[in-house]
Amino acid sequence: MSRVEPQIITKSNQEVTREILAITHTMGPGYKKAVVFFGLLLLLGIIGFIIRAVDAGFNDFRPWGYFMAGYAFLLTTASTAPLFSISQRMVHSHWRRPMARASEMFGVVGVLSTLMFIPMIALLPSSAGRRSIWFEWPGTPLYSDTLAVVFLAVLGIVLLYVAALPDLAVSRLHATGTRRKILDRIVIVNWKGTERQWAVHRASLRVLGALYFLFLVLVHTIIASDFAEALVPGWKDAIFPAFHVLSGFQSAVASTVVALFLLYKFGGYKDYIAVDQFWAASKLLLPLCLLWMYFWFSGFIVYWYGRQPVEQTILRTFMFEAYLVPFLLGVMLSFVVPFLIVMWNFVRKTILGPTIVATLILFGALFDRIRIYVASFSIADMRPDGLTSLEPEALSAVPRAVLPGAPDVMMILGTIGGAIFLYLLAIKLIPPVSIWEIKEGMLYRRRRKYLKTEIMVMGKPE
Amino acid sequence: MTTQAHHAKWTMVVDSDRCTGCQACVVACQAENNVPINTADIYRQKRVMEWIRIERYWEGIEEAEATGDPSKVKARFLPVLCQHCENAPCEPVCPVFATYHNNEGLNIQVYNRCVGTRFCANNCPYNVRMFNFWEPVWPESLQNQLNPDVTVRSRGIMEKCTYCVQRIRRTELTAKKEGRLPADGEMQPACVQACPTDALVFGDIKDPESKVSRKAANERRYRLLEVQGTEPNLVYLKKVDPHYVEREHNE
Amino acid sequence: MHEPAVLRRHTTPEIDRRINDDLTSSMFKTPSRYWMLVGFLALVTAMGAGAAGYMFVNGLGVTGLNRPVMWAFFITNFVFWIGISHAGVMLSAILRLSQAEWRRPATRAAEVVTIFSLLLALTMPLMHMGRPWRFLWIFPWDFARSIWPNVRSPLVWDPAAIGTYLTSSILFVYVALIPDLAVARDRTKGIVKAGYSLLAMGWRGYPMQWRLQMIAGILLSALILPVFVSVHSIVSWDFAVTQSVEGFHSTIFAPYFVIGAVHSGVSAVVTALIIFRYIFHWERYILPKTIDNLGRLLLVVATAWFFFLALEILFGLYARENSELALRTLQIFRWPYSLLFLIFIIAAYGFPAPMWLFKGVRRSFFWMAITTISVNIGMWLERFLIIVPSLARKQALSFNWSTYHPSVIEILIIIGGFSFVAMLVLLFAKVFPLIPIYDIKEGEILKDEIIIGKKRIPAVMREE
Amino acid sequence: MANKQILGLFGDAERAALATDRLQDAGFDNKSYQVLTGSPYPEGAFGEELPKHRLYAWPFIGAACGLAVAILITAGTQISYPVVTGGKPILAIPPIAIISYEGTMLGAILFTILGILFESRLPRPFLGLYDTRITEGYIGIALTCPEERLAAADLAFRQSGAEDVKHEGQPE
Repeated sequence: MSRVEPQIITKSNQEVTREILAITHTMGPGYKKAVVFFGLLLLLGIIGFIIRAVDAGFNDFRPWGYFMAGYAFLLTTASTAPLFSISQRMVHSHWRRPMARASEMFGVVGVLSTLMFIPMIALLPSSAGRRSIWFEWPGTPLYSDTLAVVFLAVLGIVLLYVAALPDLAVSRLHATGTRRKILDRIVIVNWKGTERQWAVHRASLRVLGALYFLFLVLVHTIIASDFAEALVPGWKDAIFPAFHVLSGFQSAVASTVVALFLLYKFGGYKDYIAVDQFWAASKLLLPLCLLWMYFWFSGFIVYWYGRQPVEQTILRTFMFEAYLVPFLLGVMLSFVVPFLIVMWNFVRKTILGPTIVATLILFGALFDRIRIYVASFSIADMRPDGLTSLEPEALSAVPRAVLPGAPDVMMILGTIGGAIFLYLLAIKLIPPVSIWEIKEGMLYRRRRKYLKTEIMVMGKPE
Repeated sequence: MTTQAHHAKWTMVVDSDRCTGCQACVVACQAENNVPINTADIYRQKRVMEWIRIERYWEGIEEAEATGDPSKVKARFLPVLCQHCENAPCEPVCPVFATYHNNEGLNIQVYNRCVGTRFCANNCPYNVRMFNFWEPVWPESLQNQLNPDVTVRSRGIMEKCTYCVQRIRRTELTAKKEGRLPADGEMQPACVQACPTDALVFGDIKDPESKVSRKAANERRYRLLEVQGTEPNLVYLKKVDPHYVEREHNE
Repeated sequence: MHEPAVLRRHTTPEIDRRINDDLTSSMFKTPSRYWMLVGFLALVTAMGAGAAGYMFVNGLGVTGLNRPVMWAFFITNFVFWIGISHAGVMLSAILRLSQAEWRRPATRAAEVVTIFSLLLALTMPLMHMGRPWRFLWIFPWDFARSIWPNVRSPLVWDPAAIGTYLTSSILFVYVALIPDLAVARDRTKGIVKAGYSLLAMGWRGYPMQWRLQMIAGILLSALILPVFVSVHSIVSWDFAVTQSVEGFHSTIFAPYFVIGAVHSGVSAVVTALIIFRYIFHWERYILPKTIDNLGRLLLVVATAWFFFLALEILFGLYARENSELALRTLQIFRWPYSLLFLIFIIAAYGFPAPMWLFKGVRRSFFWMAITTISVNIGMWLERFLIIVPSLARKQALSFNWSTYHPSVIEILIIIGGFSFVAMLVLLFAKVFPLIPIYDIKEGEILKDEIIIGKKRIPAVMREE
Repeated sequence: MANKQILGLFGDAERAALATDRLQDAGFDNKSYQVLTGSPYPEGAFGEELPKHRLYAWPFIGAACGLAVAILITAGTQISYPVVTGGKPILAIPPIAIISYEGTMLGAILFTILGILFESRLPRPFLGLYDTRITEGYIGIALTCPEERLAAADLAFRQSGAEDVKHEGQPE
């Protein structure tokens, strides 16, 4: 086995700062082309949205299944991505340093997902007469969900801001022109880097991280239950929200890896990103793939074993009849293929291998979300008029699969394009590789001679 | 002869409108199938062994309390025995195949094979599987009444209604000896035989002319806990409420 | 302050000898309180065994089981001990894989707790069976008559999973024990030495052997973790596939049981470590830092577990079926289950989790012992409250609803089980080192310091 | 000329490392001796070169065997004993999957253990030249060489500060 030496940056602190800021502050032609391309995709999505809105209106949620799937995909990937840096910071891992910012940067996509949630407010029916986790509380799930979604987005941006504050303060001093103006406006704290400031910074990152974690789990739970489970009569499945969260974790690592690869390959941060990050992240992807299968199977075996008609209908709808194709694609791309690739250490120890796996996982997540949300949205509201009594206990028949129309495809593409567009804009304002974390990491690594060999020594501050 | 190829599908119909709750079926079953004696102690331990039991429910208690008229309270009787489900939940959970489904629609219990995990009892929604917590004993006076056609079960194993499979086999053999098919109604489990009001009817549902087929086609038909999807081979007929029309008018 | 190129002290024979002395003291210098404890435990175990024998002779009638509460104390205890057994190997595997330095003193104790609690857990289904002398029928052994077990039954998955887990955790412990057996071999004489020599299999300790030992730790950890997850999932499916019992038939059971097992198991390991520290005077090895880290881990695990508990109850009530409502009413509001439920919630989460937020608690051996014991009281009740009320309110046919009172026999057997495990673990400590000696020595070798500014920061050497 | 063993015991790691240098200077290659330690040292600390091992192949072989056996048992017993239970198919896949999973893991783990023992050449019936002080923190260098070169090895050991040098056949 060949060893990967932990990456050591031999540059001085000033060099690191200068270099990273220089890359952040210049916009190459490739970058501009990408911005225009993904901006156009976003535009395409908006057009698709308008077509659908004119065509179908907002009275019935059924035509909006693919739009919802797009939203859920954003929630699963972009909104969950910051968890990666939160959790790794919590366990003080050193390898996370160059990729922490790449994952927090996804916080800006919160803007898009909040915007996408606005039509949902009109679409989502109240919980009266519905079996849901709200037990027909007045005002639910509308206000509760909106509040949670908006709060999460705000929290994501605040987290990014706080985490990037030391870098932004440095960046401001080096910036010129419009960037300088913007930075002057947003860097409201007089950051000097005193010991006290650093202590507050560390503590607030910890608190914000824990809050974000808790809220993210909450939002996953209520979105999964209100926009999927509650819409399908007879679908009583306690593991589904947990599965939703778990596939979110998987996609969070995957989207961070993909973003990191793009930064490495096209962003110019080759000196700061090494195979370490990909190797370690793929070690996380391996158990996450297994857990994906485990959570799915745990739900499946319980439904499969009994012969209750309610459960058999759910299985046939979501997995084995109506939505068989997206289901199989989801299983293949979220578990089978990634697992078979990432189980080999020599693949994990490359940059390309983990990236390919991560890309597959993102596609798998997309198909999985389409399967779940399109299927759930395709079922008509079966509550009796007047909402005085409960909806029926079970789905009477397996619904037909809803295939995407042109506006649906446009909306999905627009969602993905829009997310990348926002991300691209953000990386020119905020350094996508965290300067302070890299510098901090440089402090803790030493190479020492030990008897007849050389060895890596890593500081483990309490 | 054609007896080999023919597989009956044994079914019972329970007409709850006719049931008076007299418990004759319970006693008949007890005697026929060597079910241990239920003493007061056993009742207190909640380990009653009854292959068929009459579940008694009270109806109209709220109404009686509201009006102060105790005559509004009605006793409702529901005879419950093994439903011989097509998709019996008890069967797949048995680790040793001590219970399985045969091609006549019967849910078979193999006493010799049973190891007593009681998983089947958990997974039976109707609670009709009995466990021998104690070694069964009969008083001296009853020892000679035990049915020689039925095994006496030892402690530590499950048992339950068999639709009197010993009688089914005996009837089949008699008919085969005489070179004919068993006639409808020729085969009767003990409970059916003992029922004074004909509330229980037993027969082959595959035979469209049989009494059981005709009764099962009744519009009052329902099956117990249908939402479980167990597909029981036992059909209930709803109670006809004589006060139903009257109440409708009053409201 | 200038940092020299080499800044570390090597271990010396003095350090190693001290480590050997300390860690083999449980084997060669047994304190009298040890024997008092073992004697007491043996007495209690014998009592439990007597009760089990009485039940074996007279049948399950001597328990409080009834219809429909066909499963109760034994199965509760089975799930509980399977849960405890999960911490052990899981803890040591995860900590090995994540190369956490503070794992070193804790791993073997955790694994040993695993093995013995698994052994006890295995006896529980036997106690529970109506005809335990026929348990072999669950395995495919009857070639002569070609009668096979029913692989569709979760009760066949169980022995497959538990058998795999037990076999692999015993081997896992054994492989990691070989270098320490060599220490025991080198410190003993005569017939005892012969025994240890046999077990140590001629270990010499050359680089390739050490290297393989290190790889074995990682590789086996990686292989055992998936087994560990599957075992408790399969145990949970004993319940979850039961479509007729609403309280069991929940899709979340597998991960919920697993995380619950980790919760109670890690707590049990913490309790055990604190007790060992007291009995064998391991103040130098089981440090406040060790249990502090375990406390942090517990806080995360407990909160995750609480999330699953909330999901389980929320989505149980979700459909608002009458029988489900009746079950939850019994479980939460009806005497005596209401009291048990209250104790359960407080003991398993309400009391310990907020306590663990404080560093002072996490670093206090006394409080950690109290909180972790509390967790296990709560987690035992959790299993009881899942099993008994669910069966007592099975389905809507309310004529059969029942309740359950344990008999003295059952209680004695349960108590006997607890002391059986404790006794076995203590006896293990008499024969084998309970703290991995070579692992502690390796920790000493890899320990280093770096200097940043004016501060000395502990550091470790990293091989990979 | 028969090969003989010699064992040098060192009180600290530096001297042991020095001794390996001296041995190499004296013309012993690093395959002729083994450094015996009571705890694992970082790889290459004594300039040793570890031989290749195939441990990583073992779990895969074991997994394949375990999977095959498990599928054979589960599928085989179901087919050869076609009893209907609960309306489930005779050849039910999910139970096969569960048991095969356990079988696979069991096979993999058993083979890994066998692999570890095999690759570390355990069990070893005779301990050979050894000293109990090794587990007490001393570092031993066990050298196998032709009898006439023993003196050179002994010298190298003693020059590097060995606490003790043991020869094969020498009384305890």
